[in-house]
Amino acid sequence: MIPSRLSALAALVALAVVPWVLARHQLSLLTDLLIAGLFAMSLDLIMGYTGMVSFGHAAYFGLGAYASALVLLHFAQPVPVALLAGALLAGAVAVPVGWFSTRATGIYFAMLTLAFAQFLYTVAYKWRDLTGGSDGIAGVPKTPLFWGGPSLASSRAFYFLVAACVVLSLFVCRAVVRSPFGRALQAIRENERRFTSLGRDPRPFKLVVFVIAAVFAGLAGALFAPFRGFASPEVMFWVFSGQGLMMVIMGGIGTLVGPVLGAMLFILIQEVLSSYTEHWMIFTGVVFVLIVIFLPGGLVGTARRLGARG
Amino acid sequence: MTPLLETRGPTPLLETRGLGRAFGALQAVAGVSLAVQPMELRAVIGPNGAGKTTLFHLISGLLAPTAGHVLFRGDDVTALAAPARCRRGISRTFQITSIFPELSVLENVRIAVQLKIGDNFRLLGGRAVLEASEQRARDSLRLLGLDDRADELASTLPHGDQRLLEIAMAAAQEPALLLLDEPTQGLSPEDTAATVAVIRQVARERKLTIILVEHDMDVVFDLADRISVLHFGQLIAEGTAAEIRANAEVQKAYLGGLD
Amino acid sequence: MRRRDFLKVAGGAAAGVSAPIYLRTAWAQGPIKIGMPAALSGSNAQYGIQARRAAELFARDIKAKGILGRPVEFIYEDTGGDPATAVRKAQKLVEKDGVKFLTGVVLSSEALAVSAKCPEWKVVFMSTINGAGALTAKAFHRYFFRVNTSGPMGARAVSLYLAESPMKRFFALGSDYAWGRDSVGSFTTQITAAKKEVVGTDFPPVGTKDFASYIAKIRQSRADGVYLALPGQDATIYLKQAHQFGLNREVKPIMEILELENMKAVGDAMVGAIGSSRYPFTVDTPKNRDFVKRFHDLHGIYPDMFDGETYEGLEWLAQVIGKAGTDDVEKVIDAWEDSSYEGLEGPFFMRKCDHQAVQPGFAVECVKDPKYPHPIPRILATYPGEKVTPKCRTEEFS
Amino acid sequence: MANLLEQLLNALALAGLLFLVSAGLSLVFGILRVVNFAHGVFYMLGAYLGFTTVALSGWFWPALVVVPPVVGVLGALLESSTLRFIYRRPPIYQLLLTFGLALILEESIRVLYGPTAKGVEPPPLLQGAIDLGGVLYPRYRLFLVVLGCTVGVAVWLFLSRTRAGLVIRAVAQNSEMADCLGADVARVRTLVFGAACALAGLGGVAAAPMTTAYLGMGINVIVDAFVVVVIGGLGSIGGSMAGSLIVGAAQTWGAFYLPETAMVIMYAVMGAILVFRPWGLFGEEE
Repeated sequence: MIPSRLSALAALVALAVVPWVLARHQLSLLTDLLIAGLFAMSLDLIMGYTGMVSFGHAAYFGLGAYASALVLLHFAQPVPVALLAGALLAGAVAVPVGWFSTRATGIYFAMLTLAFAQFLYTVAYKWRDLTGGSDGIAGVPKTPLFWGGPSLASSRAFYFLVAACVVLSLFVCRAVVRSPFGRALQAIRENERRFTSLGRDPRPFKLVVFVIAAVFAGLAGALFAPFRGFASPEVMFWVFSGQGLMMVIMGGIGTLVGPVLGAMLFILIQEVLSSYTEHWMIFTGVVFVLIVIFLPGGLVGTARRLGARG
Repeated sequence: MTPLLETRGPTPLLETRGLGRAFGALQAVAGVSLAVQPMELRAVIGPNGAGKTTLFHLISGLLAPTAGHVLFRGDDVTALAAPARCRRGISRTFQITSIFPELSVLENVRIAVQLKIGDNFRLLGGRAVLEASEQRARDSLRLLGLDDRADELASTLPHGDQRLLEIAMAAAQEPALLLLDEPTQGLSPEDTAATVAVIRQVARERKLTIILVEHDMDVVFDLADRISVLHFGQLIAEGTAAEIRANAEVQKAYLGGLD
Repeated sequence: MRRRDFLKVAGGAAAGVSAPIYLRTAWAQGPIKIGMPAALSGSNAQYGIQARRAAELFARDIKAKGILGRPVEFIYEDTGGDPATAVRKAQKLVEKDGVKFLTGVVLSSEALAVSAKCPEWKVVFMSTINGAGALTAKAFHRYFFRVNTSGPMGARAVSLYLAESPMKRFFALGSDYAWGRDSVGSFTTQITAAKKEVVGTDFPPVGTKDFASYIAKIRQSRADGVYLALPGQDATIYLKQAHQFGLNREVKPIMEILELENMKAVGDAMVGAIGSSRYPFTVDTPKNRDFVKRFHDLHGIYPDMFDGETYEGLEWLAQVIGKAGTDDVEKVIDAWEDSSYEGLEGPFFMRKCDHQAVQPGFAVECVKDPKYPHPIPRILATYPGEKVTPKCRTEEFS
Repeated sequence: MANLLEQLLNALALAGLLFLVSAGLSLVFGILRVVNFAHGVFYMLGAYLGFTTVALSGWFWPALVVVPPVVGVLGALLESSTLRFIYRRPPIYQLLLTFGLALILEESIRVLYGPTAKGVEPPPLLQGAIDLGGVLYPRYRLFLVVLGCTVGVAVWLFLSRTRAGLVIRAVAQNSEMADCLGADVARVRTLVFGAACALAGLGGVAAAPMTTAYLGMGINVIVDAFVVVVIGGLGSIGGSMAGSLIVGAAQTWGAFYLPETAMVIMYAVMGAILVFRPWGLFGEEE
């Protein structure tokens, strides 16, 4: 327990000082990694803790991004308002989708979430007046933290906003998975039939966690839009959902912090390799396959197992 | 729950009336009427495929019947799904061990308690719920003799202990009625004897009513107050151990049913 | 080192041993860096690769003299055709590599996202590929320049040609995304203005692999020609299938852009298709003949549209930096506005009002020529820049 | 009338192609309990190898015979060198492993063949269109209809009339049956995986003259194939047939009658079916 507290503290300190250590582009990259990490972490709530594999999680990231982009562009509200809008829209849409999708389990659940996500993608793609269609919405501004408050335009300021959101989300998610509710989720993951026979219908639990995961994915998307300055349908595409699953597995399923690291690793591999070869996907694929075969717990799971041993 | 009925004499804790379940053309359970009194230990026996597990599914609510009714404490619970029946006081174990393999032994039992006592949608905090349920879980583990393995992963327990763990989960829910589906299946003779002792102790200490499906006749005759015999989905006999032993039809069914 | 074609002026490593000392001092100033966040993987990779091919040739050509006596360094980054990655890569090029000029962006969604960031970064974004009309209209800003023919300009060239053809009825088939819909929109406006009829319109999704339903509709519409705004792979599949249905003989394919890429993949089934070309490599000017030869010597193939357009952009940019006498972004922009350039296929002029390069437009036909291993574009008509360029900051024509 | 005939043939030709891909996907799920994301890449590989065979031999027909076994062997090799080690893990690991394999294979094909699509000419016998009572219809598409039906019947005969087929069906219907196969499980898995890849390869060869061989065709088709098998019910060959027909019809008729819905019609159909039958038309509750 103590080493993990220590490493958490070290990570916090590191997050706080890196803006003065890293070069500007590295700080932007780190901001990007943290946003992707938040997305992967939210996916871990349903995938790692409840055993529900969603193939449509990108849709909620995308909803958050669009809501945030529209709020910032058309109403010029402070960034936190956009974040709230993004998270709420994602959560609200997840309610009906989750209600239908949780009727099925396993691969059928995955396909239902995929179907709904593709539907949402198509709406974003086709509703050109609102979303700009395939071109998306560009020129999303970084408004201040609140009116008259500190500007978020600098990469350092925005980094701190993102880091704060990610750390806070991580704490909230940790509290959720350790709460009576979170414990119930893990029991559902382990044995849904047993869970039912112990006196509760698993569906409401699944629905609630599905919505919570969507809210955090929406928050990640809502941070993405002002950070990158745009929202486009690509962020809702199923390929991004699939990448999210890869991030979770690489980092360590069911560890929350693992998927954040997994997302970082995933993007860093791409970032570094794609400067040297356009065939970087081969290497990403190989690294991923090796991790799946040889490190079943992902980075964090493996590290913990080694730590427990030695 | 329904004190009105008690004035008319002893209400059975569980009653089934003409209970039946068909899978397509196959009548797995047909017209079964049972009455189990409070504190009774009832065994249900029958050859393979007699419909015992299906009967359990019908009583616990995992399957909906195609005919008949289930009454619990005099109330008709036929329309209730499994979770609701569990909350009313029917807990069960499964023929094929059904636990939460990658959770600790303690957590397996604790979850059983938590799901029974509620407040399951507490998303943050909930320390009180966790502590209260943990206390009850530890009691149950102690009762079943598993307290020294509380922190191990359930999947790492030997088979016999996993069977016990399942009983611990059900018992921790402090049900009125406990359904045990072949609790000694696959156990060595020593483990079987120990399990029989534990079941008897649980029944006594927790004042439980138990229905037991069992293949091992020694266990059945040792434990059961009364025995019901199923054959091809129908109830062909009911009575005490001695009565069942003497029943010609039962003997025929068993001789004909087994190879 | 594949990605970083470090080109050093006369004193560079390759030529270097015997180079006089005074030329080496030129290094001290450091290279002029051009960043290319291009789609080199993914389904639009062929366009990013075209841009890179052009840059490779340009790098070789300018090696001898450099720009302002400084070496030119190209830095290629793969975006995979994803706008989020494109912005990240562009930001890396700007913040880490100190690039002042970005080009080679492939998709219009990528271009719009990257372009929106350029005023903040204070770098020039030179489009040599992106067709979206909005880039020089609604989304226009001082740091954006478009050297290439835009989508509306291509549609304009085709429409001008069709206005004089005997064909009267047209079906319009555009891919269901911004470029496809915009192209069909401007085609419809202009063909209607020419007193001809668009008898049907459809928007198949990007990545459609079976066009049979659309082919049936086009046949039933009894159109004389079908206007196609389909991206490379979709166009290839459509043309193949229409050929198998025997439709190409009945309804003439009219392509928004007629690319070599399609001609190579479709082969003889494409002969007879007409359309606009942003740069047909068969254009007969001395400068182009020389370019095609140099290109073929280097890459062993004939240049496609974006090979030509990107080369022109780079050459023009070098010329403008030379004119400005500095690579300072603001001064380069000032020097570029209202400047002229002799392109491969004719005169170019950079309008100050929306930074759209005014340049000739072409209507071409796909023909067979025994001299080439694949069908080639034959020029049917050439239109002067004024006729094919829209009114300033609009997508409309006078 | 002629229009209806054409619509029907269009749906059938597409369904034929989809069946060749989805049958293997469904079979692999039935036997191995693996959702094989790399399946589409084997289809793509089939198309490219078909191109190579045609280019080398100058003939189309040999490609139909030569390519599927080659793709099948490659698939079997991949199964026995990667998937074999992780069957005990939760299904998501196998799915994502095949996702990684798909990335590697797809990019390898790009390295070998470059980004430009490769056109494949149909054999002379199947070039051009024939007049079917007022409908000018491509001979090659008629061939696809015939091929789809032939393979469908062949697979069905194999599964219902041969011993090996019966074993496979038994395992597909009841995963616990796999244990009854004893030591042969590993071999059965490898063979089934290889056979499924060979079917996908056959689909790729057959698709090449219609769509050309192009990068992205694997990803493009795998999503369709997933929808097909999910609609039909995972593990059910009859379900794959039904699913192929439904998706083929939805895509071609949707594009014709409801063109604005072309992007989602397939998902809408799948969603509607799953909402009412969460385990697909012919699937069984897990």
